[in-house]
Amino acid sequence: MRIFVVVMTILVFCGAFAYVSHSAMIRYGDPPYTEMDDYFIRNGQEQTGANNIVTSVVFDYRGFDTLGEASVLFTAVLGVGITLRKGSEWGGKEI
Amino acid sequence: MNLDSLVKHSPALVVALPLLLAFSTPLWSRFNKQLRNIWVVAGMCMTTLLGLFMAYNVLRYGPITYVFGASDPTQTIPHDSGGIPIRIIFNVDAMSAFMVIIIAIVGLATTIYARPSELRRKGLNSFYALLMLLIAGVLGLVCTGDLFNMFVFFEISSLAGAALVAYRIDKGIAVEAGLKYALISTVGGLFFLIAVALLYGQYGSLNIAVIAKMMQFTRLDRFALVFITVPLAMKAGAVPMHMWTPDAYSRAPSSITAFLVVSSQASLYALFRILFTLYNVTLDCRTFGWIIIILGVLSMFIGVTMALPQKTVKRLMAYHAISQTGYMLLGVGVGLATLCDQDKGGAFDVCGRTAMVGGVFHIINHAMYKGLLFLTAGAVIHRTGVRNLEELGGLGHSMKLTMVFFIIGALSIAGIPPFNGFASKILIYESVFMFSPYLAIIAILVSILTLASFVKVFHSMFMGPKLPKFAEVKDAPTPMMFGMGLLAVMIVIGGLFPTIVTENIVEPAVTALTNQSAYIRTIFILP
Amino acid sequence: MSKIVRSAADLLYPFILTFGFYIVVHGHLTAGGGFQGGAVIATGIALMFGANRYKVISQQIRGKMLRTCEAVGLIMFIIIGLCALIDGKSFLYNWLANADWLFGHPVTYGSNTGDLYTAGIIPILNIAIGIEVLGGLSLIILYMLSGVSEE
Amino acid sequence: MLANFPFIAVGIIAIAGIVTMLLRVNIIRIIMGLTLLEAAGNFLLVAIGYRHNSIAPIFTSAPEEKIRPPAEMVLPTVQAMTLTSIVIGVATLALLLSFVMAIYRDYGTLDCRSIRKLQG
Repeated sequence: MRIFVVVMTILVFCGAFAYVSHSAMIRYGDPPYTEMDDYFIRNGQEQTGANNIVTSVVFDYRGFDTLGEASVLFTAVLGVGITLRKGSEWGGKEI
Repeated sequence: MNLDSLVKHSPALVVALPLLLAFSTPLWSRFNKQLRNIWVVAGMCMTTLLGLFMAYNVLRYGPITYVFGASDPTQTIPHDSGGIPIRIIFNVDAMSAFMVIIIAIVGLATTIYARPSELRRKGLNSFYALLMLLIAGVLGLVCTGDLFNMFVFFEISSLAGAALVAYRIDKGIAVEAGLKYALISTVGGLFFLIAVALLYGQYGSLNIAVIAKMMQFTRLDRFALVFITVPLAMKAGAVPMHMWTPDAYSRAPSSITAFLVVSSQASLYALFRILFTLYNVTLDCRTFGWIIIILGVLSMFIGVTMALPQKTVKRLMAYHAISQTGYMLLGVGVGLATLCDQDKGGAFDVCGRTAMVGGVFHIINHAMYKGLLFLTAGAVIHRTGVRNLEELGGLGHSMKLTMVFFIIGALSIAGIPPFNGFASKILIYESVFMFSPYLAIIAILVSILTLASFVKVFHSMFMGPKLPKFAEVKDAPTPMMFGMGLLAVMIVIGGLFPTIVTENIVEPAVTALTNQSAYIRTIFILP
Repeated sequence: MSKIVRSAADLLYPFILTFGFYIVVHGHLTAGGGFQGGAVIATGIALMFGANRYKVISQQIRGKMLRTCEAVGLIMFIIIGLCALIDGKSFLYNWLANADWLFGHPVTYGSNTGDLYTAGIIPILNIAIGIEVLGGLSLIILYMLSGVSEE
Repeated sequence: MLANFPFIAVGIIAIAGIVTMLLRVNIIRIIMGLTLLEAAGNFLLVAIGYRHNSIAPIFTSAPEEKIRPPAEMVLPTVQAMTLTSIVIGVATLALLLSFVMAIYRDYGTLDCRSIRKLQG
């Protein structure tokens, strides 16, 4: 049963992959639409003053994503903290 | 800061405020625990007011767009960019406003409710911070108009949810539920990320409106569609992927369960947003509509049949949550199946639109009454310490007000007038009957089974003689009462004046959801 | 751990810290940034955890301090973002860039050797994120060690 | 076909990750499969943004002939997205591993066939 599921999954994913790989929309080394990224490369240095365009994207153009990502890290730290907190094996009333 | 600029900046503030609350909560508790509680509740009240204020403005004056990091928050397209938006844009239309209303109300109720029920635990700082992060994540998920940003908020809400599910370690059992939830939502999130990458690779943009405008529905788009819809349907708890729902809902603290319901609804919102706004008529409406309908019918039926033999209160209610999700999928699925016949006097105008109104209306109703039911269950378990239905009994003598709230919730979920569950279910029955009578019959049957199940719960929890082991039991503490009362009032209002709610909130939401060109027009200021 | 390991770790620790700080503040000029630099600093702290006994090191590097670091970094991030609202700009607008004030030297397009005093709020956000990440990653290690040592 | 080799590698890594997650019973190994899947996602993002004969999008001491407009640089947005998703991956991994630690402390096993106290 287990092997059957695995083989089916592999077949499904390989089939999907073969199905997709016929599509010529994305070619390696030649992305089709690059207006947004060209805008960053063209204007990023003057608008933000950062030489590293990736940093200017991370902290300026898409700065809100970075806030979210930092929040994810904060969430994970809190989660680790409460999962491994001391005295977590209390007895007594449930809920 | 005057009122106009508050309106202008409200989409950013409504997410930034709970985040700020979450980050500052651990600092406050160093001075005084009481101060921290006041800080959290006051901050949550502010967030709720801000959210309702924003929703009011959106519904009254039209969508609000907010561009992060730009010199002018309303200028979506910089003049030198060649006509494409480049920054992260929040696009709050009527559908987002609808979800914000739900999140604001249930978030406030659960925050107030949580204090007495968690008072005896260690790590309350982290609890509050995680609750705020969960609220912020869900708010961001419903407001955003950017796919990658949606992924980030999806991850915030799933990680915060998983950590909160595991909050009561419970000899490892709650952690097991949390692990299940975290694993499933992480795998889902990764699929979502791969789909976003595929869409970006083809269209060079991450904005939903831009991709919707350029959408060609190539093979890769179909691949991406599957990779996006499956995780979102899984997060929403639709049937083939529902196995995490009862575990996570039954082991989480009750206040969290009430909010996890809303979190699932937000995933459902994201699913609808992807289907209706991103793909819209490019996909084969009829086929995809029927897929959604079948998912919905399966969820309804399997959810309710699994709920009948359950012995623990919250697990039973969790299966009912799956079953109620089916109603929303059914209503919106009928709308999607008929979407291609729009504006021609076709099936969409005859029944699809009403079905969608019913399905979307059911989202707010479900969030309210399911939240209320979980909160009452939490209050009972908080006072008695028993979660097994067979051991409970006779609580009607001592927990009178809780019993009243439970009755309101149970009648509402079973679709009995004059409560709000009836108002949305009747819309679904009527319109689905026109679409396909068999589906309507199944929906009514499921509703009857739901009523039967809740009669059983009511009987075994509250009826019967007063048991000696519950002689000491008092009614729930006041903050808990306040949390439950808020939701109960919303249910009664929604039930007594359904037309006001549908006309002012639900109809605009459905219009916003089905009208793809209006969404695109808010980004591209077209004539 | 043996004395050799401890001394080597003590010797390496300031260098790792300096290197991490370098990566953080040069985030807008070279490859790097707050996350990467914070992670490097956290490896330094992890090295100290590895080289010393948990009991000894948890006296010196306290969880409370790291938690404060984390929260302060994030609050700094949000406050800087909110500062832009005062002027009617949007959240996280780069209100210091090209202002010729703090980190505000204007830059023209083209290759240059890199001026640290540019890029407006980006270096400040980098430092904020660096503080947050160093606190967060060290805290994860600390929590996991405390979970193990309870056995 | 061979020109698209990085995308094929992404497919292979993703399928390897999914198979690992399905086939293994040890939770740690399941999480390792998850990490493989995440690596595939990041790899896909970076591969999408590549342009032939380009340099990294950093202007510090960049060669002049590459940055004359239109500059030959790889796409920066996907790199920013990869950074974000890597940090999210680290955070998720930490949370999952702490769950596994708590489960091992209470159950004494990592076999997912015997971690089944939730039913009923």
